[in-house]
Amino acid sequence: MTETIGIWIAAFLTLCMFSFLYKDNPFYKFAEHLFVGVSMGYYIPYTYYNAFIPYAYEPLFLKKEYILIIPFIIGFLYWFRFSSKYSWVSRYPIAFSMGMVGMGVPMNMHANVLVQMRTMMLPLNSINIILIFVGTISILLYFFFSKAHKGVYGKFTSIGVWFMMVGFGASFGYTVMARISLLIGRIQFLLGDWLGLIK
Amino acid sequence: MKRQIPLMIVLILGLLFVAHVFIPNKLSSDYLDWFMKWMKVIGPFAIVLGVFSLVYVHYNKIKRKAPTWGYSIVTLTALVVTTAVGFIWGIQEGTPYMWIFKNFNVPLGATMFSLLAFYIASAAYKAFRARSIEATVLLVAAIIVMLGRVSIGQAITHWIPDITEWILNVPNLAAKRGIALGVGLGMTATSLKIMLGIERSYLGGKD
Amino acid sequence: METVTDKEEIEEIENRIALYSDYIEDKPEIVKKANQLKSDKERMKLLYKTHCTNIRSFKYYIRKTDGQGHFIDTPIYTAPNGEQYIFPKQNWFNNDEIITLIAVLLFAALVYFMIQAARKGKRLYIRPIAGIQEIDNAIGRATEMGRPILFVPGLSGISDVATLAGLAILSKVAKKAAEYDTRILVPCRDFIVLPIAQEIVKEAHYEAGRPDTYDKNSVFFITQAQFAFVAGVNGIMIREKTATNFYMGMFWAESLLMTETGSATGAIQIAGTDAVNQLPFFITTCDYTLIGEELYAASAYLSKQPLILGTLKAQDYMKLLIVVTVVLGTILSTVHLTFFMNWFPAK
Amino acid sequence: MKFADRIQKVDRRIIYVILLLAVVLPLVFRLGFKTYTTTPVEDLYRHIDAAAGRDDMSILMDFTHDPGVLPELYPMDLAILRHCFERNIKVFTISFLPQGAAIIQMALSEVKEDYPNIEANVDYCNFGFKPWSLKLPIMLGMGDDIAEAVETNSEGLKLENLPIMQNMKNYDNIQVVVEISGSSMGQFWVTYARAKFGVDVAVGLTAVMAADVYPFLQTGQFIGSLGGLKGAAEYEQLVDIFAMNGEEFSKKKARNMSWVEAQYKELPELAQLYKYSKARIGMDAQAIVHVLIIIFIILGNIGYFLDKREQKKNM
Repeated sequence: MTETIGIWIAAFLTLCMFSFLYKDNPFYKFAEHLFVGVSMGYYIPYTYYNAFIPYAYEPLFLKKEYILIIPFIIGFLYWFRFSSKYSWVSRYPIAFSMGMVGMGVPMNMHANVLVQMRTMMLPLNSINIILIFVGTISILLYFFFSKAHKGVYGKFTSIGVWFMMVGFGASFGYTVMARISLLIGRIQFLLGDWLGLIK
Repeated sequence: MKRQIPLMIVLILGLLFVAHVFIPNKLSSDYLDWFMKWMKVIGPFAIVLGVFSLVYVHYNKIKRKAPTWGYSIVTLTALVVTTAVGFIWGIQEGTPYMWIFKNFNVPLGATMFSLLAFYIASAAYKAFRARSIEATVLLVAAIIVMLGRVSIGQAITHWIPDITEWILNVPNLAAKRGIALGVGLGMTATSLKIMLGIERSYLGGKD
Repeated sequence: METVTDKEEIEEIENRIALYSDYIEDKPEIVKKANQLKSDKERMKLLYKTHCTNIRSFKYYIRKTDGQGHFIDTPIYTAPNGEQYIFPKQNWFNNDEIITLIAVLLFAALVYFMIQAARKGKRLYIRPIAGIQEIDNAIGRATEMGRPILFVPGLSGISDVATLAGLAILSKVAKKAAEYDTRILVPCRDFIVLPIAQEIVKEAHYEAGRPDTYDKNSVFFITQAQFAFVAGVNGIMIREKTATNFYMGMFWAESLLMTETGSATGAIQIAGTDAVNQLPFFITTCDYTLIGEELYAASAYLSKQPLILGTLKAQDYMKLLIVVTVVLGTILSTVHLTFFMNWFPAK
Repeated sequence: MKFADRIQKVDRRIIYVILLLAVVLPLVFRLGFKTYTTTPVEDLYRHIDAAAGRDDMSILMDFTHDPGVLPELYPMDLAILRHCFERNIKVFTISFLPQGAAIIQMALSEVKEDYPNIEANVDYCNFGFKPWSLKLPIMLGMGDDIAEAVETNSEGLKLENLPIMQNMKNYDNIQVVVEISGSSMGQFWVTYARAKFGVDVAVGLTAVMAADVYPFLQTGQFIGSLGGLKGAAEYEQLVDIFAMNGEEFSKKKARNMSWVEAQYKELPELAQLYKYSKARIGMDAQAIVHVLIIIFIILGNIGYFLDKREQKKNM
C-alpha cells in the first residue's frame, strides 16, 4: 500500500518537473522548492547519527577523552557565522579545516603533474604516442601566454586547437549521451514502475 | 585576532602537512592522527552553516512577503517534516524517512537534470552550428563518438567503434592531458595561495 | 575466601604454581623484564612496544620466476651478526618524493615572486588574446544597432577564480559601453556578486566620464534557483532584444539554455569559462569562446590585477619548464636512456 | 516561407514530442541490440574478479553520488554488487554524501534479495555515510588501519569486532577502490590514497565526465572506468556472460560477438530479471535518440548554410 502511494507520489513529482518544458509554472516551482527542503531535511538526521554521535559525542562523553572538548568548542564557533558582529569568530574552525590544503600542494603536484609528465616521456615508437606527444605539447604552448602566437610557433600552437576541438567533441558526444540517459531512466520509471508497461 | 590568527593557523597547519608528505616518520603520522581526530569532531558542526543560511533566506522571504513567498513555506515545511521523521523513526532501511527519500528525493533529483535531454535536442536543431572550422571539427568528432557508443554504430561498420576508441585514446587523451596539466597547476597554485595567506576570500567578511 | 583442605587439591595447585614459575623462567628476556616492573601499566607498555617491533620485523629471500610457475629461491638473508630478522629504520625523508619537493619549492617560489612583482607594478608581458578584439567589435555592433548589451558573470560565487576573472572583464566592457553610451544589463545569481558587480559598473561609468548614464537597476538579482535564473535571463534577451551577449565566469549544465535563446534572437555571443564540460556547448553556440585559462589571461591582460596576473605568469613559467623537461625526457627515453624518466613518480 | 526558414523555425515543442517518442517506443517494443565491450570496462571487471573467493581481499565501493545521476549510475551499482555476490568477493561500501548512503541501502537490499546466503558484516560491510569534510581524514587513515579510520559501520557497530574485518587491515587488503560518482571525486582518491599508499583506483562515471579520465587511464592512475549508461550496460553484460554462466573472464571471448550471443541463450533465470538489464534496455533507446540528435544537427546546419548563402546573395 505505502509502496503504491509512494510510486504515485513519485510519478506526480516527476510530471511536475517535466511541466517546466511547457513553461515555468506553479507545479514546477512547488516541486523545485520541495526538493530543496527535502534534501536539506534529509541531511540533518544523517549527519547527527553518522557523524556527530560516533565522532564527537561518543569519544567525549562516553569514552571521556576530555581533550576533545577543545575541537568541540572550535566546532561550535561555526555558529557565529550568522552574527554580524562576531562572524569573524567562525573563521577559526574554517581555518582549522583549511589546514589540509597544505597537503594538497605536494599531492596535487605529484598526482596531477609529475605522474602525467612521466607518461608523456614514453619513447616515441608508435604513431599514436607521437600524436599524443605533439598534441599535449602544442596545447601546453597554446596556453603559454608569455609569447605571441606568430610565425612557425603560432602554426604549432594552432595544432593544439585542433586537438582540443576533437577532445571537446568527444566530451560533447558523451554529454549528450549523459543527458539522454537521465531521461531514459525517468521514462523507464514512468512506464515501468508506475504504468507497468515494461517488464 | 580577527584575521591574522586564522591565517597563521592555516599557514602552520599547512606547512606541517607539507612536511607530513615528505617525512615518513612516526612523529609525522602522529600529527596526522591528531589532526584527523580533531577534524572528525569539528567536521559535523559545519552542517549548521548550510541549514542556517537556507532557513534564514526563506524565513526572510516569508517575513517580507516577497514574491513567491508561498513556496518558501513549502521548503521550510519539507525541511522540518523530513528532519522530524528522521529523528522520530530513525534512518534505517524501511523507515518512513527512507520512504521519503525513495519517493521524493529520487524522482525530484533525477528528473531535474533529465529536462536537459529536451534542451539538448532542441539546441541540436537550433543552435549547434558549424560556425567555424573549429566548431565543425568539434561537431564531427561528437557525431562519431555518439554513433560509436551505441550499437547502431557497430551495426553500420565496426570501424565506427574503432575510430571512437582511437579518438578517445589519442587526440582526446592529448587534449585532456594538456588541459589537466593546466588545471593541476591551477589547483596547486590555489592551495599554495591559501596556505601562504595570499588568497583569503574563503574567510569571508571585510575586515 | 575458602581454605583448601583436600590433599589432592593442594597438590594440584602446587603443581600448577610450579608449572607457571617454570614457564616464566623459560620465557624470553622480555617477560622476565616485564615481571620486574612494578605497575601493570608499565608492563603493558613494554610488552606492546616489543609486540610492535616484532610484527614489523621481517625475513627476506629472493624468488626468481619465469612467470609460468617455475621458480628458484635464495636462502634467507642473514646479516653479518647472524640475525635473520630485519627491522626497518624510520627515515626522516621519503627519497621517492624528492622530485615532488623540488617541483613544489620551485613553483611556490614562482607564485610568490610573480605576485609580488605584479603588486609592485612590474610590467609582465601577456600576449594579446584573439577574443579581446572580438569583445570590442561586439560592443561596437550593439552601439550601431542601438540595442543593449547583456553580461552574465557566471552562476558561481566570489570564491571561484572564474567569477573574479569574469568581473574583471565586466569592468572593461562596462567602461567601453559607457563611452559609447550603450546600455549594459548584468543579471546576477549570487548575493555577494551582486553588490560587487554594481560597484564595478558604477566605477566604469565614472571612469568613462559619464556618471549620469549609470542606472543602478541595470545590475540586478534574479533568483538563486539554477534553471529559474536561466529562464529569467532568457526573458531579458527576448524582451530587450540584446545585440551582444557576454557569458564570462563559471557555468554549469544550464549554459546551453541561455546560448540557444541568444542564438535564436540573433545576438552576437561571446563566452569565456573554465568549466571544461560546458566549453563544447559554448564553442558550438557562440561566436567566440575564451577557452579555460584564456579567460584568466584575458582578464589579467585587461585589468592587470596582481593576484590574477602573478598567478598566470607563475603557471606560465612552470608550463614552459614542463615542456622543456618533457621534450628532454622524451628524447632520452627514445634513445633508451630511461634514468631521467624514472626520477618521476609512476603512481 | 522559404525552405531554409521553415526548417529553422520549427516550434520547440514539436522537437520535444519527437524526442519523447524516440525514447518511449524502443523501451516498450524492445529491440534487443547487443552491446560490445571496451577495454576500460573489461579491465575493471578482470581486476575485481581477481579477488574472487579470497577472504583477505575486498573491494571498496564509494557511492558518492546523489539521486540526480541515478539513471546512469544505479545500474553500475547493481552490476558491480551482483558481480561481487555471485563470485564471493568481499565488498565495503561507503559514501561521503548522505543521499549516497540511502542509495547504498537501496542497492544492497535490491541485490541481496537474490542472494540469500550473503550475510551483512561477513560477506560485505556497509560503512554508510561519512561527512564530506572527513573524506581526506578517512581516505588517508585507511592506508594505516581501516577499522580505526572508519570506526563504525552504518548500524553503528565497531568495525574491529566484525567478522569481515578479521583479515582486513589497510589498503593492502583492498583490491580496488571503485569510485562511482558524477563529480571529480575519483581524483581525490588518486591524489591522496593512490599517490600515498598505491592503492588501485577505478571509476564509474556519468558520461559527462567519461572522456576526461583517459589521461589517467593511460598512466594507470585509474585501472579502469565505466562511462555512463554504456559503461553500465557493458558491465551488466560481462557479469551475465562470465560470472552468471560460471565462465572465466577472457578478453577474446568477450569481443567475439557470436560467442556472446550464445552465452545469452544459456543465462540462468536470475540474470534475466529486468532490474539487471536496465542499462542494456536503456541503450536501445539511447541508440535511436543518438541517431535522432545527429539528424537534428545535420538538418539544423543545412538550414543555417542555406540561410547564410541567401544572405550573401542579397548583399
